[in-house]
Amino acid sequence: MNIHEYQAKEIFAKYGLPIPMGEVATTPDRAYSAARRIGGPVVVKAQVLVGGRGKAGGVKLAKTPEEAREKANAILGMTIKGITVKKVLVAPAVDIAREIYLGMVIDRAKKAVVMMASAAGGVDIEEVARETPEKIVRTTVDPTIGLRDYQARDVAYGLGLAGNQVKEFVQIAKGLYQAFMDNDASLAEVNPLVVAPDGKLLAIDAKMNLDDSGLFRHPGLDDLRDENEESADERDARAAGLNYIDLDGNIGCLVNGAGLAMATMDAVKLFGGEPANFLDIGGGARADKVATALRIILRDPSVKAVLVNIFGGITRVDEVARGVQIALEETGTKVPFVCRLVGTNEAEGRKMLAGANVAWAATLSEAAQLAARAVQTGRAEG
Amino acid sequence: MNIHEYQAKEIFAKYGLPIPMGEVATTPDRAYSAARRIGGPVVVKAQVLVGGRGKAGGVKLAKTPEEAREKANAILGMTIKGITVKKVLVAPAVDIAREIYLGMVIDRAKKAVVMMASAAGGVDIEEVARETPEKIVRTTVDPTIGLRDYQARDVAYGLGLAGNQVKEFVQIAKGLYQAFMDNDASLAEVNPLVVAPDGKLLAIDAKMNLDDSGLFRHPGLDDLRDENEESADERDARAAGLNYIDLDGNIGCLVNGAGLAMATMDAVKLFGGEPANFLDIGGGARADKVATALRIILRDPSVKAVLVNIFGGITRVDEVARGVQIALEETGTKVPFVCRLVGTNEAEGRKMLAGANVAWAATLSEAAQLAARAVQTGRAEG
Amino acid sequence: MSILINQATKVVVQGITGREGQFHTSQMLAYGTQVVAGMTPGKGGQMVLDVPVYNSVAEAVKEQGADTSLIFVPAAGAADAMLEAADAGIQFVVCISENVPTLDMIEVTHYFDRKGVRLLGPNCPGLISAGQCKVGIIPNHVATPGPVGIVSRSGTLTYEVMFALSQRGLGQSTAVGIGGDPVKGTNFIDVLKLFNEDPATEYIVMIGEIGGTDEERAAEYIAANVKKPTVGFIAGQTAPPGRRMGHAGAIISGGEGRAEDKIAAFKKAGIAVARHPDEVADLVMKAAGRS
Amino acid sequence: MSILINQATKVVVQGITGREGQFHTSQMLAYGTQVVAGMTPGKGGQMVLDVPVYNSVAEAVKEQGADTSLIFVPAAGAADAMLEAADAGIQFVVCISENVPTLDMIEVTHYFDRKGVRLLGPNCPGLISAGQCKVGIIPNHVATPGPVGIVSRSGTLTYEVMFALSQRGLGQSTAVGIGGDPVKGTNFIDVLKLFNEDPATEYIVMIGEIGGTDEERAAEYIAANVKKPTVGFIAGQTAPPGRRMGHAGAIISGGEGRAEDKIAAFKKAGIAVARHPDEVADLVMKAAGRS
Repeated sequence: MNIHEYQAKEIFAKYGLPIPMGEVATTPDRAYSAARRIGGPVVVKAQVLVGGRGKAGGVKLAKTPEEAREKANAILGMTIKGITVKKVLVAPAVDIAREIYLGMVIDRAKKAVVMMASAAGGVDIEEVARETPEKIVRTTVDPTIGLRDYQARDVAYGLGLAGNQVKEFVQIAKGLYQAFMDNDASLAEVNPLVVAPDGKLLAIDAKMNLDDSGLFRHPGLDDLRDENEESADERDARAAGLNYIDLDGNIGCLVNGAGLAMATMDAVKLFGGEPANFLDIGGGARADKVATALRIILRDPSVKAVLVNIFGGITRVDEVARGVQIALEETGTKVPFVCRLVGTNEAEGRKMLAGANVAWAATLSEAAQLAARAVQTGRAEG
Repeated sequence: MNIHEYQAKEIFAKYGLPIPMGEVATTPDRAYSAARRIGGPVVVKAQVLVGGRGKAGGVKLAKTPEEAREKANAILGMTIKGITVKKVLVAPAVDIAREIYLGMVIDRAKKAVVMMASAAGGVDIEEVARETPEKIVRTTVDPTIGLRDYQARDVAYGLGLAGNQVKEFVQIAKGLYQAFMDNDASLAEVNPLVVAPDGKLLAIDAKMNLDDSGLFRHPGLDDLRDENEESADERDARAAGLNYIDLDGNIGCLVNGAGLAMATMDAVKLFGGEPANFLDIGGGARADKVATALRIILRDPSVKAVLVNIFGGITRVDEVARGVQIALEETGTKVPFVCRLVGTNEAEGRKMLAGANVAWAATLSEAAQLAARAVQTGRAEG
Repeated sequence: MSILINQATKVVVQGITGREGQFHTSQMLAYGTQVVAGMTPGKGGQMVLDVPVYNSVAEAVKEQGADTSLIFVPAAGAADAMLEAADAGIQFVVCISENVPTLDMIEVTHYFDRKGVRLLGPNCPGLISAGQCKVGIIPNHVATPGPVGIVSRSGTLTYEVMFALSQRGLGQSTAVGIGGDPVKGTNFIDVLKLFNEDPATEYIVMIGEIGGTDEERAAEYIAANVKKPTVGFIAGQTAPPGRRMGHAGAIISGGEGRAEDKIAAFKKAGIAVARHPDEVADLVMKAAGRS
Repeated sequence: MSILINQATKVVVQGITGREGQFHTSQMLAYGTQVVAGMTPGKGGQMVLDVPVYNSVAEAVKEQGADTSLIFVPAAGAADAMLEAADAGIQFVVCISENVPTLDMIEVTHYFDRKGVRLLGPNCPGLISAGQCKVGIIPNHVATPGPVGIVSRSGTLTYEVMFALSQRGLGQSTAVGIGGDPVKGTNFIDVLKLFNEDPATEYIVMIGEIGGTDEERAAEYIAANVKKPTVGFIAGQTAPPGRRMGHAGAIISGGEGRAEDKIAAFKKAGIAVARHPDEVADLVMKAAGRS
């Protein structure tokens, strides 16, 4: 789960990071009064959970409260990578002598948290990694002893910091690490961490992604979820315990297992179709969950065919078939269905759908081909 | 540093331990009103930092508030192992079906925290260890992963707990462990942890010792120190950064280094004297610290001789000699001094005290003998 | 022959009294696996499918000589269950539980490394040494004994490939599902090493997916060390970046983890790359000179 | 010969720019110890007594080949300093700092064990291989080369005994102060093993004190393994129970750690027990057939 800049800033501030705190505004007038309260020049920043908002015009400097209102007016309601901006953060503008990148991530190979920093801050770390990897300083955190002062110091020296800045950096790095650990984060980032003209360090942007699997032990964090950033379909699917992601194609996919679901999408594409979604019903799904999943798929008017691909292990084919049956009956849909159902209770499942208007496939590749054809013909054949 | 039962209970309660909370009273009337507020029978318990208060009559059951006043009146002001009782805890009396011991300690050999529990609770764990060691269940905590549920469960089964009691015990054990870790404890103990007639677990006593070396990172805990439990000399010595312990003898000892200070006391005793104190001035002590130490020693009217034993390394003999000189001049004491000063700047130190009325010894055993004789003769000779 | 488990393997099932634990225990028993004990705190003394249940893994080890553990416990208790197994002297732990927090897995995997205990998973289907032993949830009917070693990040996709292989008469030595989480006990390379040394494994199938760079490192390992013909497949070629595709580990982020990079790494290492699951079986057939 | 340190030992002093660090560096240099580097964060580039100072231990290792570290930093930073040294590739760390929290030492000692790095201390005077090398704060003048290995929980008491031995013409191979804290890196047995194997050590002196049961275990070890004549001393025979006698570890509590039990254990193990420090030297003389 990703959270907004202003939310991440509130968390980081609790861990002692030096953050010039701003205010969130949902209307230009509120941006105006926030800027008045802050005093001096401010930055108006779109709060959206996608990258590249700066390039998209979602971050603007405003010298006066009036200007803050204008900029907020321009930013609120704009669309960045498909997401409508509903909130802006109005934050004090800060003079910048130097920009640093500081981030904590999970290193899968080392099975550890890694702290990454770069003297080239303010730009995308991926870009730095690609173009000037020597500018990135890393240190791996031993989980048994946590991030230690000496590690943070070494990184600070590696960034060319000196004197009191080293001490400030150590405090910031340790605070960020603790914020990461205490909140089950998968990413915690300050980019840029700026050196102000007076030499002090300030965190003027903040990003935090949370490990969905860890949310259960942080009940408060779940409230930070911005449901506006999900599609209605994704929200409903999540509520039903389904792994669902909206895509732009026209073949709805219902699959058990994440890997098989991806392979199904890939096969659809390979054989000329376009997947309309990723959908993993998980293991051992019952009929009602399957029916819910199909209702969500069929809500999308661009869906011209549905491919049900089940390799039954824990998941029982007859349960899936019953879910398909329920969905077909309830929705009365005319969209053609292609079913590929093998495994546990396969015979019972097939029997259950014997009368239904579905095409049958023996293999995934066959199913993908039939689905692509069904989009063309509007009929389920096979 | 040891803290009182009521203080330990306040800490443990924060960690979720099921503690029937009482009130502290410093007068019989307050004990009466505390008992009224609590309602029902109460226990009136002396709050002193020494063991064996129960046997000494410092713990009494009171069925009514009036009785609580009476018992408090009896307990307040009584002396237990030399300590005057100034506070009592008035706590709800609890019906007991079973008593369990639960404690966390440092295991020096394993370099780890060890959880100890015993089905024979309510009595001294040392006694259990001596007489029925098979009744003690232990589990060592791996510091890299902390106390885990399965360890606490195994201990619970080992105590013969079952069903929901196991779950309660796991929560209590983990809470106690966390209290231990978060507060730099050296001991955290619930004795007894009782099983009430309804089967629920309740912690009705609490004990906690804190690691003095960890206090710097828990500024709040230092406020829990009960200065009434130290002698005035010990309090002043602590303030001066001296390791000082009052004893019953008549030869005051001033030594550098804890081991040498103990060996000096031992030698005094071996050669017929009685040490009046343990005093380690630490490494590299300056003259003023030495003078302060001697002032504290000389305050004790039972001191009939002073033995200064310095093996100078970081500690400079001339600084010590200067401290002795200052103390002799300031106090104008008639108590005979025996000095044994060797090591760094020894010659300068001897010169400094050349005119003073002190006896010189070459070795510790000689010094101890001279001191013992000085007590007898009232003069420093050697 | 096989890797990791065989007829001698003695399994304790942690969480045996739950619905999943009980069902899969019955499946494993049906497959011939020696499930010697179950463990559920507070249920000690019960029997489940004639298997004795204990309150702790330590008891299961002591009383029944269990050497391998299979874990079906909810995510919140999974880390504790894994650590208990390692602490009790179990040598191989297979964790099926999904949604285990990544920070828990960092702690657990480091502990296992220190103890020298092997962990498979979490969020994995376990493994099967065809015809000998199954520890996990791979459907019994998809496996047939033979020369193909399979290692995969995905469950159902593995079944799919095993099924396709079996239908073509290509049996498996051992099929290992390493799981879809970003931080896990056993990685591709760990299994590849074992297959490389296993005389019963003649061909290797490696099924990866988007996210991380495990496949890239595995490809390098294969190029340097493995002579056995290897067929690869990568799921998620059509996945959009920045979205977690079901598995916690299946996400393209920070320009890392793209299917195209993994496929290129496979090709560079001389691994035959299938475009869809059925083709995996076709390519193994080809490598075996049977197509 | 000697144990742990010798002429080849290359020392980095952590906290060299402090008053204590600087003073003892001068003493070590005077003794002939190769102090190759100092380390104080933020002071990198300076020179102290002609010794180059670095910002990190890693740099000191890289630039000067330091293999041993000596730590003089305040208690609050001591754990970090020890871990930094171990992490930087130092093989032997001597920590003089006192008042290090016990829970820090639990974390640190476990980390050292995992890394295979030896730690002496904290709250110890360090060690001296007479005539060869000193790492710590033992006064230079008390040591003379010879056949007696000394291991002790106390600083000044060790100097006292070394002085008495030297005065009687009995030199020392190595004198090791293990420190007075309850949880520490090196215990009696660790040093006894080294002395037992060191051909230059003919006699062993072990100086214990009240608190814990280290002396009891050491006595058992000696009874089972050590043939070299051993003399013991226990400080604190007159200490009252329940009071911490200066050293954090010197406390009789829970019926454990009494001097009388330790003395009895020594006697049972055939260790000659001295009644006061001077007598230690007398008893070694006797063992050497020189009294």
